[in-house]
Amino acid sequence: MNIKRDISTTTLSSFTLSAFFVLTVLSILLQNIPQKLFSAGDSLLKLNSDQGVANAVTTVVVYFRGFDTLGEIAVLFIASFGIGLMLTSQTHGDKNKVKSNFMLQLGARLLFPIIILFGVYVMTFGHLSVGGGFQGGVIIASAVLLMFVSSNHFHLSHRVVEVLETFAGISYVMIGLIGLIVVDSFLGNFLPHNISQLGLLLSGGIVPIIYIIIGIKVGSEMSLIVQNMLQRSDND
Amino acid sequence: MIEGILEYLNQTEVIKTIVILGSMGLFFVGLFGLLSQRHIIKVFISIGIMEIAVFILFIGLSFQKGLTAPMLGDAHTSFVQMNDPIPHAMILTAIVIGMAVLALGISFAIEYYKLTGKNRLDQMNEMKH
Amino acid sequence: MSSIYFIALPLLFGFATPIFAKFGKNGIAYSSVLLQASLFLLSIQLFVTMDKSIIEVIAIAPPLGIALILDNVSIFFVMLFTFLVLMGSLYYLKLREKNPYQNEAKFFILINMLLASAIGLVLSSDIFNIYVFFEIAGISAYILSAYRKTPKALEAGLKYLITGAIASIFLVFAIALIYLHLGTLNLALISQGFTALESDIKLLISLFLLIGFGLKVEIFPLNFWVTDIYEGSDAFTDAFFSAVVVKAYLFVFFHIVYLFLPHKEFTLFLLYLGAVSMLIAEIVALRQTNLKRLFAYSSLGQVGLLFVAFSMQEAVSITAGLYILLAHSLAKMVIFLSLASLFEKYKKEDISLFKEMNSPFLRNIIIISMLSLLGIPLLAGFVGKFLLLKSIAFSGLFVLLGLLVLASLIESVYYFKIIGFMFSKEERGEKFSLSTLQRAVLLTLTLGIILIGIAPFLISDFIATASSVMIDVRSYQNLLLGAN
Amino acid sequence: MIGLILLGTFIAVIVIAFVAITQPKLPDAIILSMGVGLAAVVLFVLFQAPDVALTEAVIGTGIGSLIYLMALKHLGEQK
Repeated sequence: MNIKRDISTTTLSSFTLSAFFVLTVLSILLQNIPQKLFSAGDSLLKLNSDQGVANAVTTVVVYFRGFDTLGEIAVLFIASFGIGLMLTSQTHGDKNKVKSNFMLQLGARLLFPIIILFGVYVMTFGHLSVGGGFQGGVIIASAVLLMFVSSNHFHLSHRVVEVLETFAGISYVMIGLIGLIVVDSFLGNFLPHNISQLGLLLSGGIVPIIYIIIGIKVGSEMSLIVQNMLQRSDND
Repeated sequence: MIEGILEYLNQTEVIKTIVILGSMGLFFVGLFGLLSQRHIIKVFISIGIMEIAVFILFIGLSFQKGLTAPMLGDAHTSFVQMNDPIPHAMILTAIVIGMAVLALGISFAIEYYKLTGKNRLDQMNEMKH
Repeated sequence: MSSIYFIALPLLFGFATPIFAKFGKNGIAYSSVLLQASLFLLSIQLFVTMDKSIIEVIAIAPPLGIALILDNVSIFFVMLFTFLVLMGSLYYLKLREKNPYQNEAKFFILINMLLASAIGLVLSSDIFNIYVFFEIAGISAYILSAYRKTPKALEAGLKYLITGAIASIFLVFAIALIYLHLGTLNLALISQGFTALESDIKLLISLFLLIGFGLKVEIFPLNFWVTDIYEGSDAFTDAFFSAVVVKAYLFVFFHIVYLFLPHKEFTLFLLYLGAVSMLIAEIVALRQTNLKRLFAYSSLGQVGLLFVAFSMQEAVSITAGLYILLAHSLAKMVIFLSLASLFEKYKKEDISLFKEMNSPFLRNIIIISMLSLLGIPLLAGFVGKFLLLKSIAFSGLFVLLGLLVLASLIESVYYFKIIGFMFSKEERGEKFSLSTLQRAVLLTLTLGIILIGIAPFLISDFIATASSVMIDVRSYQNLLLGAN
Repeated sequence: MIGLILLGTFIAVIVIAFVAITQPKLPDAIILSMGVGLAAVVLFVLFQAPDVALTEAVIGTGIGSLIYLMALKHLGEQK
């Protein structure tokens, strides 16, 4: 009885507090519904025409606001190795693992290349249609996850992942620095790009290249996160 | 009658009102969870819900009825009459960052639980004197 | 030369660690120190050659794109941060030999990321970009505080991460509202359009910004979690938190306040918030026995003082604020670095450590730093505190003056308690001496404190220019918008 | 039509989120929080933001729930 009363006071007080806060915010927001105004985004849409990229979000993410994306990659990188730091396990035995059945293994093996292919597609066509490096990279990582779940012996080669990750990270910054030298702005688009090439796989100058690099980076980071999370579970 | 309601709901102002009400409702649920729940997974779920609420609010309010997604397609060959791409790019970034922080937090929590056997925020008192 | 190197090179270093790791553990350590030293030299060179503000365009010109602005005040912070991080890294070179962290290679990545993000916060002129650097700094700090993987460290990291996640939600909310109502992310354009907004929305945005940044700049009442973080983390990490990270957040916060919200009511609110924050922190610090917790409270007190200085919004008080900030960064760096060595040696973190301590060198420099924090004449802390009290007295805010003097008196009580412990006539252990490199680092920092205290005129021109640039919103706008 | 769909989705997402938060059973709470993410994906599609929708689906809902499930395996039930 006592415990029940305690729970209800916590719940009640937090309910009141959050309701008060949200209602205040709500009333202010409802009185000031933002009207459509000419924003930076509209100017960027206009600029988009001479980039040779069909997906305007991609141009904004990779080129116009590419510096944010570099920071985002850095966040992901730090998080990935932080997780590695936390969850590195000393032993590597898979004693407690339940053996997955044959159908699951077969299905996973069949699906694995298809998912990888889809991931690569999403990654490379990011400048022409929906998707891009982040989404494609994560899709590839999900294929890796599938293999981890289904197969007992699947293990990512740490070395390969590390090489990919390092290569992607270095080349991202390097492309930025080349831009600094060639067109005098960090991450500047120094490759030929214009609207006439639109639709070609290599239209848009550095945009698709950077997005593929992002895809490699995100894919390897996410695979490492998945591996760290799952390996931890194998060992206790 | 039904058509009238539908038409009423389709007005731009009404859509924006719905977006504000809905996303702030979601924000309220997240905040309530954050304040009332103590299990570490619940806390992270609450934070995730609050984040999603803010994302929905931003995307929803920057959305204009009748404009298309900001990309060229079969029917659109020039960058006009499109939604603002900057909020999309920002939220894309914010989603990835939010996930990275969440994954890191969970890994801290797992390691902490392994060492101390505590999985609730109110039990965390290693430093109380 | 370009200011982008301060951000790009540490990031490049971080991404390229596996290559440096080929040269063994020392490879990473020495290349990291080399990088930081060259960044420090670069900042000196930029400072010497800089005759006007440098604007560095990334991808496309502002207001549409992101630009880094290196003016007189940001070069001050860039130099300070690169110097402190270099000193910390040099100190760590020897510290790690006695206490090898599990994966020390990663430690240097984190420190470099922290440096890149602190500089990014200071230089960036785009509010969403500031959010991204806010997150990089945050996430590296979470990992740094949980680095040792002891229960205390993990708890500190977890608490830090949860408060940081909440702070970033509110920051995104504020940025979203700003973009929805003004249609831009550029600081200059926002600052031009902000006054025309409805007052309700202004209130909401400033509330969210205050919650978002307040959780990070350790201001009352959003600082309940800070001392736990400081106690749980390593003393060496605390040096970076107290001297670098908080300072970067503070600068950004006040930069944004000057640009968007220069209303008297709001800044008066911040002013008293700072004073109350300082008073409470100093009172609570009296009862502390854990050294890390005690100095954490002292940091909170100094942040309160800085809040007061920056909220006055006058060139004189901002000059005072920059002096206090400089003195505090140097002193806290010295104190936490020496504590890191002392904890290592004596295996205890209690205040009675100072009774056992037998190292005249460490004793003297800790005393100098504490006296400087207290504001004793001829030390760096005095200059700032004196200028601040003078400018408060001129403004006629005598209640505030009384609060600050009271807080300083309380502060002196526990500092003299520590000094008393140091000179107590108890049995002392064997003599403890540091390595030459560590001595040199601590001595450099302490000499900095003394030099600024004796001869503040050496840097007074520079700091006065920096403070006038910091408050000059109009020229910031012209600089940023005139570039296209 | 969009107004009605929006209204329905918002009501659904709030209800799902509330049940997820107050749910005493953690596995159910995690599955329901996935539901919140999926509803958010629907909203993003309605708001003509396909990129955000794809990212939220893949990262927020996909990897996010995987992480929660891993955490559940290690952290154990609510006491």
